[in-house]
Amino acid sequence: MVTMTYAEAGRTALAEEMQRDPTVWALGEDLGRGGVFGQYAGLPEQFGPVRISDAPISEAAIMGVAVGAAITGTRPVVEMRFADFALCAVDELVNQAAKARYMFGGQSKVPIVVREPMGIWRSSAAQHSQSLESWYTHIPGLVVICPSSPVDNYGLMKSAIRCDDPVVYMEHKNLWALEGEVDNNDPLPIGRARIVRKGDDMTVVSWSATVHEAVTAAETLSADGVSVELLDLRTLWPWDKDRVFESVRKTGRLIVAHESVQAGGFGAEIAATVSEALFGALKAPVKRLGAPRVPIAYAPPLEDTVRVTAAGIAEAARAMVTE
Amino acid sequence: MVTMTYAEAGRTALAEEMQRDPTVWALGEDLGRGGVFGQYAGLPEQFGPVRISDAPISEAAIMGVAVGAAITGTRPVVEMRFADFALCAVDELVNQAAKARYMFGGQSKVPIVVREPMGIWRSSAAQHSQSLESWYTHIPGLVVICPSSPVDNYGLMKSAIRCDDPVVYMEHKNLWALEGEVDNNDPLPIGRARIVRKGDDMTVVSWSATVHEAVTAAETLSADGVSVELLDLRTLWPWDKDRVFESVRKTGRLIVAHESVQAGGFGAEIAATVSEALFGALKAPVKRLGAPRVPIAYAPPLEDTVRVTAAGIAEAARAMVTE
Amino acid sequence: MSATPTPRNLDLDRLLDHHKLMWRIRAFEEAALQANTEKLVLGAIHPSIGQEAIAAGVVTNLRVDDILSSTHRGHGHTLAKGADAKAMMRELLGREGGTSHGKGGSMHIADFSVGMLGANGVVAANIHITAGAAHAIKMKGEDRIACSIFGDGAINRGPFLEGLNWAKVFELPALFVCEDNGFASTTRTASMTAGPGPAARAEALGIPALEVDGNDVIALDEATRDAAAAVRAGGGPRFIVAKTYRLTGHTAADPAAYRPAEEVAAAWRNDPIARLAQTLADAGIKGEALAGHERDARTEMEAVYDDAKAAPWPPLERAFADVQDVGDPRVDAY
Amino acid sequence: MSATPTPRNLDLDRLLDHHKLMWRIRAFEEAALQANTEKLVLGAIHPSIGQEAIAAGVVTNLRVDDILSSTHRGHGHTLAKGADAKAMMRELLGREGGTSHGKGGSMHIADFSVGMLGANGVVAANIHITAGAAHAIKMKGEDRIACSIFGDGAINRGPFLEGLNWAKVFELPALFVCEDNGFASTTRTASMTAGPGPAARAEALGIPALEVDGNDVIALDEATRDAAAAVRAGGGPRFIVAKTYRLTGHTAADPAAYRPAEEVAAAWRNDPIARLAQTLADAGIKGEALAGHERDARTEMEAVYDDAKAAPWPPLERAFADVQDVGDPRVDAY
Ligand SMILES: Cc1ncc(C[n+]2csc(CCOP(=O)(O)OP(=O)(O)O)c2C)c(N)n1
Ligand SMILES: Cc1ncc(C[n+]2csc(CCOP(=O)(O)OP(=O)(O)O)c2C)c(N)n1
Ligand SMILES: [Mg+2]
Ligand SMILES: [Mg+2]
Repeated sequence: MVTMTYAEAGRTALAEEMQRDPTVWALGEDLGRGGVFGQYAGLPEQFGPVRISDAPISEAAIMGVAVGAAITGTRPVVEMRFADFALCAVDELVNQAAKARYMFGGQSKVPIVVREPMGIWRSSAAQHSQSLESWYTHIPGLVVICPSSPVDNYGLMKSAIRCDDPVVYMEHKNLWALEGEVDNNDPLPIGRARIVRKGDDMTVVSWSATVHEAVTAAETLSADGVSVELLDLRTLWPWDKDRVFESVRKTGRLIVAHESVQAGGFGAEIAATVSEALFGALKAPVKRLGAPRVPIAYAPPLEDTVRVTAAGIAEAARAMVTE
Repeated sequence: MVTMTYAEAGRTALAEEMQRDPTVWALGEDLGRGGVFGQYAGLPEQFGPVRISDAPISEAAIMGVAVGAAITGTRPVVEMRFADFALCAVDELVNQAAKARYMFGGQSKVPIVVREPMGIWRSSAAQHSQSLESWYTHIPGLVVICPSSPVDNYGLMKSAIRCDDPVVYMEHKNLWALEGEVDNNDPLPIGRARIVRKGDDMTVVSWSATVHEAVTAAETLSADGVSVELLDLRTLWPWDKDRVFESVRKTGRLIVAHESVQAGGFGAEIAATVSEALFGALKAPVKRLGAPRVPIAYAPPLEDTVRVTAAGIAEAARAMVTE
Repeated sequence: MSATPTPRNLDLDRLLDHHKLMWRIRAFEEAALQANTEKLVLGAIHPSIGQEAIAAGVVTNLRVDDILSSTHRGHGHTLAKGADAKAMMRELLGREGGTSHGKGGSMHIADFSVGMLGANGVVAANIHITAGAAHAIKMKGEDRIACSIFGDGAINRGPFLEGLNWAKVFELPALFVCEDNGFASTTRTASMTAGPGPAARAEALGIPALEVDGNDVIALDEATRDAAAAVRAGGGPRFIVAKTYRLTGHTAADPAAYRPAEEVAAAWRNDPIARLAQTLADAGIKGEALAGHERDARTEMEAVYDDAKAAPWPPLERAFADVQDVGDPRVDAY
Repeated sequence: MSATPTPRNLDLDRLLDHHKLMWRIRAFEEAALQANTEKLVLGAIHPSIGQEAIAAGVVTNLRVDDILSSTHRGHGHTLAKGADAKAMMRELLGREGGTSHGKGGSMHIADFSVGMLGANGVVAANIHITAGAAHAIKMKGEDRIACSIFGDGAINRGPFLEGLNWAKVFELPALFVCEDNGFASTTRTASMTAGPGPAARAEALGIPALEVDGNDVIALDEATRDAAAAVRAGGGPRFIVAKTYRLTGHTAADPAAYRPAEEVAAAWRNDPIARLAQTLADAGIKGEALAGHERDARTEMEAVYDDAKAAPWPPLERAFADVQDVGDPRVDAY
């Protein structure tokens, strides 16, 4: 049982997996100096420049090289720096990494972990703030993970590295410094939601940084006598339908809250699936809380207007129970 | 009132808009010989190599150059050849075209039309068959259009070219040869669904090639006494909530059918929105029919197993009314 | 930068093998075109007819454990790497027993068992993949190399810069071969390519480059032998430009009306197989022996085609197989 | 390829203007760093301190109707193009009255009214945008040119190849300027860049290239004047590499611990402003006059900073404005 930050948790998991498996290596810009967010600090010294490899500013090459290196017997961990820059390497991820195994009839797997730090992070504006997790859920072949805590970042990073499929692994930039206890040394199962708190009146499903808003909302709500069951989805594909269904069967109400744009967001997939599967069991329509369909602005007050907040979640929850 | 093919309709609209506005031009690989699908046939002769411009195999440059040319006073029509290749130009479309107007506080608009021929087309396999329209609906700044008929391809192409926003314009490769009557010379409104047929028992919403499967299904169903109201969405963003809501209020039942992968597909957005907005009015859960989450295979029988067909739509419809 | 292939002492056995192989490639693709005409292949077929010398001259200098990646025009490269023609033809027809169980087809032809890591449907994408394979090879200290073959149209895409820069920065065991057939689909690449061309671009990235007559299998063989040896010896990446001509249309469906008939006729007079046959005849090889190669190749590929036609479709479950382990669509595809 | 800036007859008035401008840029960025320290700028600030000669020497050779696009490190270029320092500082602080109403910030600084079409948060992305602007200019037969300034890290991204190839294929009125400061964030670009470098890469794409001392504003001024004239005359694209050094960290938050102190100290001794001051002093300009430029610049930028601090936030409706006309989020954002 140790306390570490979200960034340390990812780093520790990577280091342990690199010790465990000599074919694991990481590549990305500035990794030799520990990475832009310090998520690789100490690893260059520990593993050397070959296994913690610098890269030119060539996102397409970083991703494409990882694909080639993965089908040639190594397990690359790809650092994209900002999820936004992964848009320079979409062919390599979607047309190559995600499809190679299938197109070639199973002759090879593509075990890569693509780290894409996501989300709004202190006035970074439209090109450094995006959350595009829903895109990857739509692509056959990809696994999508969005951890919200140190313990999950530790356990899921390990699972992602051991996974033989291409995994899009999205850490939230605003969580790097978040501290928490990491109480196990084992990989966590991919595709299993975490029950953050139990409740009876309604279910809230969230992931990544928004989970923390939902926690605050749930606390406020319980003070008002509204008992919320909060699920942290953790993995978007595959997602834990069983736990979500089980919870909604019990509460009859569901709010899905996420930072990304609501239109075409993954909340729609959850809402559509639950609305169909649990039609009869719903006491109220499934409610989605996501960002309006606008880019992220630079000025803090404008940035704040598009955030999904604890207050917004609590308000929607109250409206739902009093419907 | 003339009869033309889907390809001719797009070509005619482009030619007329180019005559109307000297700042309209098109760029893409092989356009000088009429384009790979003949969708530009005759235009090089009519407008010359400057306005119907060849391009190197450089999708990123084609898209990025269009952005620069658009903010410098021209209206480029970008040919991506296959929607799959647009994945080589995602930064240019999503980080640049879609965000420039906003990031720069409205100092410029980015009037480009990005043609992305989409969909399954005779054994083209995983890298030449994708339908990623839902991705673009998730990106603030983008307009998304998926015409299903010659008349719509004509009218919507005109509107797309006159639109000051970046428009992702997805023609379906399987419809190029489809003939139909084009009975107007005016642009069609973007964001308006087309009522393909009226009905009372259920609403079917579809777009692009799948609309034709839905038509067949509706005919079969009416023979069985199930009256289907079929809406061709035509525009995915903005989408015609009014018409869809109006129809579902009347029928109480909704099936959304599309060729693209169901998980994270735009059908989820429609299902989630309708399930929330019309909760009380629904007689049955909203049903989505999309592709399973697998890449498109090459062998025809495997390709066929992932298609959303008339038979599949009819079967789902029957199940829904007899629920 | 241009190789002078003469004087040279001919290794007749090797040249005869090249002649056999080139005929096998041509016969394979003629059968594939036949399959296209008979609508047994619905997807695009990109023949390499007229470019067989590159497959023979380049790929036969790779060992079976060396890695090769190719383009949409990859049948010849794949056969030359040692893939089974029967399995390849079944793949083109989308049948069970195909190299990829009929899931990839012509544009994604691959045989990992002989180090052929795939043709690619995205121009230039295989450059990154090859750099990555070479990166893994060097990292693991293996004694093999990775080779990427791509067209002259690919040199205008970002991966050409990013992949070659990567290979040189990390001094990888990578051999890059540009098949310069003068066209990118219907476009003359010269019209859309700035500057002196592929070799100059490679050299500006620090990679030694050589231009070779791509219809002269002997010149290619020698150039590749030397380049591959340098790469194998740890000398970092090398680059070869093979000048050739695409005798057919871009695809089986392309009449190539954008080329004057005289140009094509002249190119036929430079048919690499005929040129090699002439060299062999001049060296005293009997016309009968050479004709035998053609006959044998046609006989083989007719049988290969018949086998594919008779082969069953893949079982439908295959549509859901080999997607992913976690989140396997056979468990839940929706 | 290296420019020899001497002997030259100095245009003292012009040099004095450069000196003023370089001090305005430095004072602006020092104020911006101050704002960062005071947490009034939360987003990343990339100072160009030590690189001011490029802004002055290159951008002052552009006319107001010429087009410029820049990188994340674009304050100097934008000031040199004629943008209003007040509006720029308000933008950095995310205030109303900012060049982009506070919606873009430092990394997206832009002023279309003076032909500054934007800094860009994506390395090398502005190369395509500039090629496109030049394409439109040529298509419309306008008498102006487009200039793109980018860093040495940008030359390893695909757009460098694709954009320069495009500009040369279409013989566009485009001027490309590479600010070679030796670093890409914490990485020495030499360690991740293969081959002889930016100029050789441009020439391999058929674009005449010139290497200039980027801390010598006189050499830059002359080189750019000639290159811009050639581009203006319809001579097609030109390329300039300006060798310089980033005196600060990559961002305001970067202590740049990865560089030896001596290296930085040596670079300070090559401070382009001090060098120009020395030249002017040698030419007989009074130290008082030069000191006045610094004083005036600091006074101006302190006022500019005070103005920005006092400026209001943008009204919240702005978050929903200028997204799109069709599907306007002010009508329906969900
Ligand atoms: C990124 C991308 N853009 C466009 C295409 C469509 N396409 C397929 S082959 C081809 C021409 C390629 O020319 P070249 O690289 O010279 O190879 P060749 O066909 O001549 O062998 C094009 C444009 C593609 N497959 N991928
Ligand atoms: C495509 C992309 N990759 C990575 C980054 C992160 N990044 C911002 S600036 C920078 C270094 C750029 O170096 P250079 O081009 O030399 O410009 P300089 O910072 O030296 O002015 C990097 C890697 C980015 N903005 N865009
Ligand atoms: Mg070619
Ligand atoms: Mg730099």
